[in-house]
Amino acid sequence: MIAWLQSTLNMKVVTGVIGNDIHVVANRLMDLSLNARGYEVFNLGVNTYLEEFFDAAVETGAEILLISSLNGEAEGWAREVKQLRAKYKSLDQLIMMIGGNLTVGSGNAKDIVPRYKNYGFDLVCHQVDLNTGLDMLEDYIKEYVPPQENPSS
Amino acid sequence: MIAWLQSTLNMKVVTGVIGNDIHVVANRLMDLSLNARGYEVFNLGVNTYLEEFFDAAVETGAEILLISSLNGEAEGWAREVKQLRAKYKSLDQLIMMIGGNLTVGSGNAKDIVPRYKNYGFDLVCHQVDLNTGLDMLEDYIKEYVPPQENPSS
Amino acid sequence: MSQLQEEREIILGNENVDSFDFDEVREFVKGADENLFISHHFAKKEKMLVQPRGGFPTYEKQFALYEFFVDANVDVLPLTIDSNTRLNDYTTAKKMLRLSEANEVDMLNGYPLVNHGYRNTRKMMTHFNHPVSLRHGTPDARLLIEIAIASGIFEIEGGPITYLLPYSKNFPLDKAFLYWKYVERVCADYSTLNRPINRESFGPLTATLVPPSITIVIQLLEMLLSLEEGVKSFSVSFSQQGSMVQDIVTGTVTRKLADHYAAQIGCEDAIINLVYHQWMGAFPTNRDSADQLINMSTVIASMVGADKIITKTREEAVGIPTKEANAKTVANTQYTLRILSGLPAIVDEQEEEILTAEVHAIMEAVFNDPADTLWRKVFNSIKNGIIDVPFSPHIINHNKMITIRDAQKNIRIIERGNVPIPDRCYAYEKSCCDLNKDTTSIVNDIIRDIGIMQ
Amino acid sequence: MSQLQEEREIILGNENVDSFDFDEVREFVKGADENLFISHHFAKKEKMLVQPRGGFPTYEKQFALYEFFVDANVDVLPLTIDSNTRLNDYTTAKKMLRLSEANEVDMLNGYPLVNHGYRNTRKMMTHFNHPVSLRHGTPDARLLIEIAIASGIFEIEGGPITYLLPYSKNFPLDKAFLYWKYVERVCADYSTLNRPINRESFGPLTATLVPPSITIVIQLLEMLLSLEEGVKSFSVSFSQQGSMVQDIVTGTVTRKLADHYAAQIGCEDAIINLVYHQWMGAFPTNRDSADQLINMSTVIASMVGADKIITKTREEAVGIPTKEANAKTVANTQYTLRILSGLPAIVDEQEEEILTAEVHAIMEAVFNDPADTLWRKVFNSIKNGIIDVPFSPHIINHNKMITIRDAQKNIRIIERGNVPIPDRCYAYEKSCCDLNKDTTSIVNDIIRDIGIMQ
Repeated sequence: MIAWLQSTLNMKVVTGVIGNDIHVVANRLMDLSLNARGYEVFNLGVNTYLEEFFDAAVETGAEILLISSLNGEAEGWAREVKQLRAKYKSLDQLIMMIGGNLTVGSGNAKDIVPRYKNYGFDLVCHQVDLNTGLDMLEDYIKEYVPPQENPSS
Repeated sequence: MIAWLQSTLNMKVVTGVIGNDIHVVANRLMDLSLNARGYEVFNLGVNTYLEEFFDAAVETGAEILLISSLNGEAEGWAREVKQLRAKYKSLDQLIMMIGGNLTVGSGNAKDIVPRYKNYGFDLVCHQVDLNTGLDMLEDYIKEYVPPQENPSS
Repeated sequence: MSQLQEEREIILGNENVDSFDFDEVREFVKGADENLFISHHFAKKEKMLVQPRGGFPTYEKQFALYEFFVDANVDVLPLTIDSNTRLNDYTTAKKMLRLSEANEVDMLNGYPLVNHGYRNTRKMMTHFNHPVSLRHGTPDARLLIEIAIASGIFEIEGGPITYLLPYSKNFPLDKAFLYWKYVERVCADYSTLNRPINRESFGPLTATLVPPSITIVIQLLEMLLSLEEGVKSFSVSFSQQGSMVQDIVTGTVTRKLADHYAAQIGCEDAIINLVYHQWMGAFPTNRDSADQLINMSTVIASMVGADKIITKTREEAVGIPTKEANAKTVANTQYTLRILSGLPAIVDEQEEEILTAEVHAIMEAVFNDPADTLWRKVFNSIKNGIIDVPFSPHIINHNKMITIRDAQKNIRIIERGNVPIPDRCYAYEKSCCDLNKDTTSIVNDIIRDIGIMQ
Repeated sequence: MSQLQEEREIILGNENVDSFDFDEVREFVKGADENLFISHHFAKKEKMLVQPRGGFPTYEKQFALYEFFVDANVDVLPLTIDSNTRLNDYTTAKKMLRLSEANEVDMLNGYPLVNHGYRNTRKMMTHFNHPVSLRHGTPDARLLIEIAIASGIFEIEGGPITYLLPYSKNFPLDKAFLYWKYVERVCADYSTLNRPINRESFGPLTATLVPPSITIVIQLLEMLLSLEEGVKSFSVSFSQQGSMVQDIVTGTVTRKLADHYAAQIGCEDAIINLVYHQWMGAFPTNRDSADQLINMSTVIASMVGADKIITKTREEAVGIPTKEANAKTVANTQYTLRILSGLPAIVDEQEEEILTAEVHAIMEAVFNDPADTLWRKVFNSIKNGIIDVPFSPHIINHNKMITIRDAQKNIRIIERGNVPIPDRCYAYEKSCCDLNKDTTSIVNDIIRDIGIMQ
């Protein structure tokens, strides 16, 4: 890696583009940016299914799952997040983020962000600049207090 | 003159573009072609009045007067041809030719040619290719019998 | 019966093919008019050939498109195949074709050639009597190209690398090599009957910051894989890269090295032509700007000295272009080629030398792979990142190479990954760029570099 | 009071001028915003400046045209003057202006600047705060340029040769030299107050098969006549000739020799810029083809490295272009200049050497004329055919030079007339052409050579 690809953090992140979406450019830039910020990146590439994301998070022990969606069809998949995540007990402390173009046609962030938070995402970036989004992630991590292990869960 | 500018004839021709017409390209090509065919050319250039043509024909003793008109306004001038020519006694044997675009808008040669012959032109070329027109002139010259001097005229 | 012929009979026994008559097809190819062969038009070398893009589901619409093209004075007609056929899903293609025919709404993004069959399609091809180029993007094109050649389509675009790495996430690359070996052999076989069938590689790849060294290496390798099997007419290609001088140098080096490597395997007799694609990256949405870009591409193609140009339309950013827009581009491109004159000879010795050294180094690394056949060497080289295509979605691709544009918009390698770019070339490439930036700026630069034409 | 000032007061005492306030005008020029001066924009050298054409009779229409241009991101605004003003017929211009204002029909083919006056016109110029270029074609522009500069128009196009030989049959050339001497002096005088006023020669001439040697000689002579009088900022220009390489060579030689001859008269401090006109010859009537031609011109201008480009519109062949078409060309040209990158450095040593030798030979012949001043030497040289402009309608022009295009569409001299083209250059020019043809073919070739872009 060349000199400018350095950073301070050292967390594991699983990333990829969800669904039938071949937007490889955004995916590569995400990979590049995450690496540059010092994350250990597991990039599943384009055209990835929700199950694959969770499988990879479990397998790698990632702290962060960062899903990109660009063709606007994420809502179809996002509804299943809570249900699926519940199957993976080890993922209680996983930070879940989604970004890109999160709706078909024009929608505004005010409506979209709460809806996705309700689906189970901690961070939601609708049409937010890549670097701004990753700054938001860093801020979130700094203030993040992992949920206590709760024997009743 | 370079090699290809040679020919067999040796007649004098006065040429030019009539009226408020600045079509210099056609005029230069006419000059070039007439020279190449061996005529002695007196080119009055663009923007020439009918009187200037007749003056030049008298002054040079030209056998041929070849008027170009390209902006379609020739009819305005052509009507005066007979009347003006009558003033110049020495021009009885002058071959008079007109060529170019002889009418404003679209007109067809069938109507235009007889009209201009009636104005006093011996040869009339409406939208005829330059070289075709000059071939017509050569044919005409070959068969031309000058009018006999008529003491009653 | 040869092994190839056995395989062909199995392939053509597909339930979607209506009794393939081998003997009749051979007779047809043998007697086909020379004008159907693009190799014949290349041989005449009268002018750069102009080829638009385009495919519609129904016979009638494709026919109407061709009428427009011929009116616009097209040189080469395109036949673009629908995406179901590309995935060998002929059943869905058939259903969508029927729906398209019944409803006057296009349910497919191209012409489902297998479903139309060669008997019908040949009528169209012989009617227009123009060379036709098959554009598909199919990893397993075995059935498709049999039907194409039987229809009178004598140019086949694609290749195991160029049709896979830009389009697929996980189609097995080794299978693709074997399927394309079949294609090469069939093309070579038919080439003995009349003028040669032309094969064309797809140089644009991902059309996103691919450096010329990678483009050329892949062109050369697909060319060698094709010539190895007996193909005698091959087109190498690339798309407008964003810098005029880089395009010109790429053209020069591609031609030189294509001849060099063809000779190395004893195929000096093969005819290699150069094809230039008008800008394949993100297009301006403003149609007037798109027209400027297209015209500029044509001018650069002339300076490159391409043998064929493949055109875009002013509607590129908007969706599938209308036949009117498509025909207009053809007429415009022909006009530009006709009036553009007095092209200077342009040589940039330093850039040529650097690029040539890079290509040789990568080619050598590929040849040094211990595998026993060329296709396995190439396969291994992609797998281990000796060949790395920026922005390929395929899982086998390394994605370790990073490229940006310098101030002149030349594409430069700032991170070579496993690609054996010689040290001095690598130092040169990096010296052309301002690398004293943080990553955020570099990522922003890449985003800007992708959108330079917008 | 100086002799010049006396003459100025007489000129400005014209009945059509409403009390010219010399002191107020000097104060205005002294305090004028730097953005009004094209010389300031040239000095910044950020990009090639884009200047369209256009002039309407009424203030309102001219203002609306400028709004369109500014929206399209214009760099330099044009002010084209009507033909009555060009002939100093201010009375007719006034009548036609009133009719245009009353009837909403344009009775003039440009802006009658003298009738509008500088007090009104200056409001428009300072409102838009863009540099404005005065395009007129007037042999006697003394009054016109006084009003122009007083209005805030700080670039004056034209010259005694370039505004006369292409347009007039019999306006006396010696008078034109004296009238332009006045123009140069007034420009030089105002140039001492703020940024320099820029003078620009009109290189296209008849735009019909003028060989580059004649174009360059006339550019250099008008430049020298201007610098002699104290002008400090001058633009030499030429229009697209039909061959890319001839345009590039013409640009290179023009720049080199402009600096050379400026230095010879001790004017190294003058800033010389190069202006390129998009194709000025016969345009295609098909608007799409016209767009292609315009874009190609822009690409060539970039390769020439021009400092400014003057644009045409897709409606060129049809008539006076609409403001929409005009603004569209500006936007298109700006887009092309923005995306065109990686221009190669192109040198054609042989062509440069030949052209340079031709220009030096003609310049030397002009300087060797026995007359006492430069303008009289130039006048005599035109009169005796040392300078001969193909297709000039003027009676003083010799019309003995004949030019045709070679296979690359370079303009070549096949009959030099009295122009002192050195023998070896003349032999080279003729060797480029096929002269084994009869005259009919040559005349047909010339006709075709004039219509190459159609």
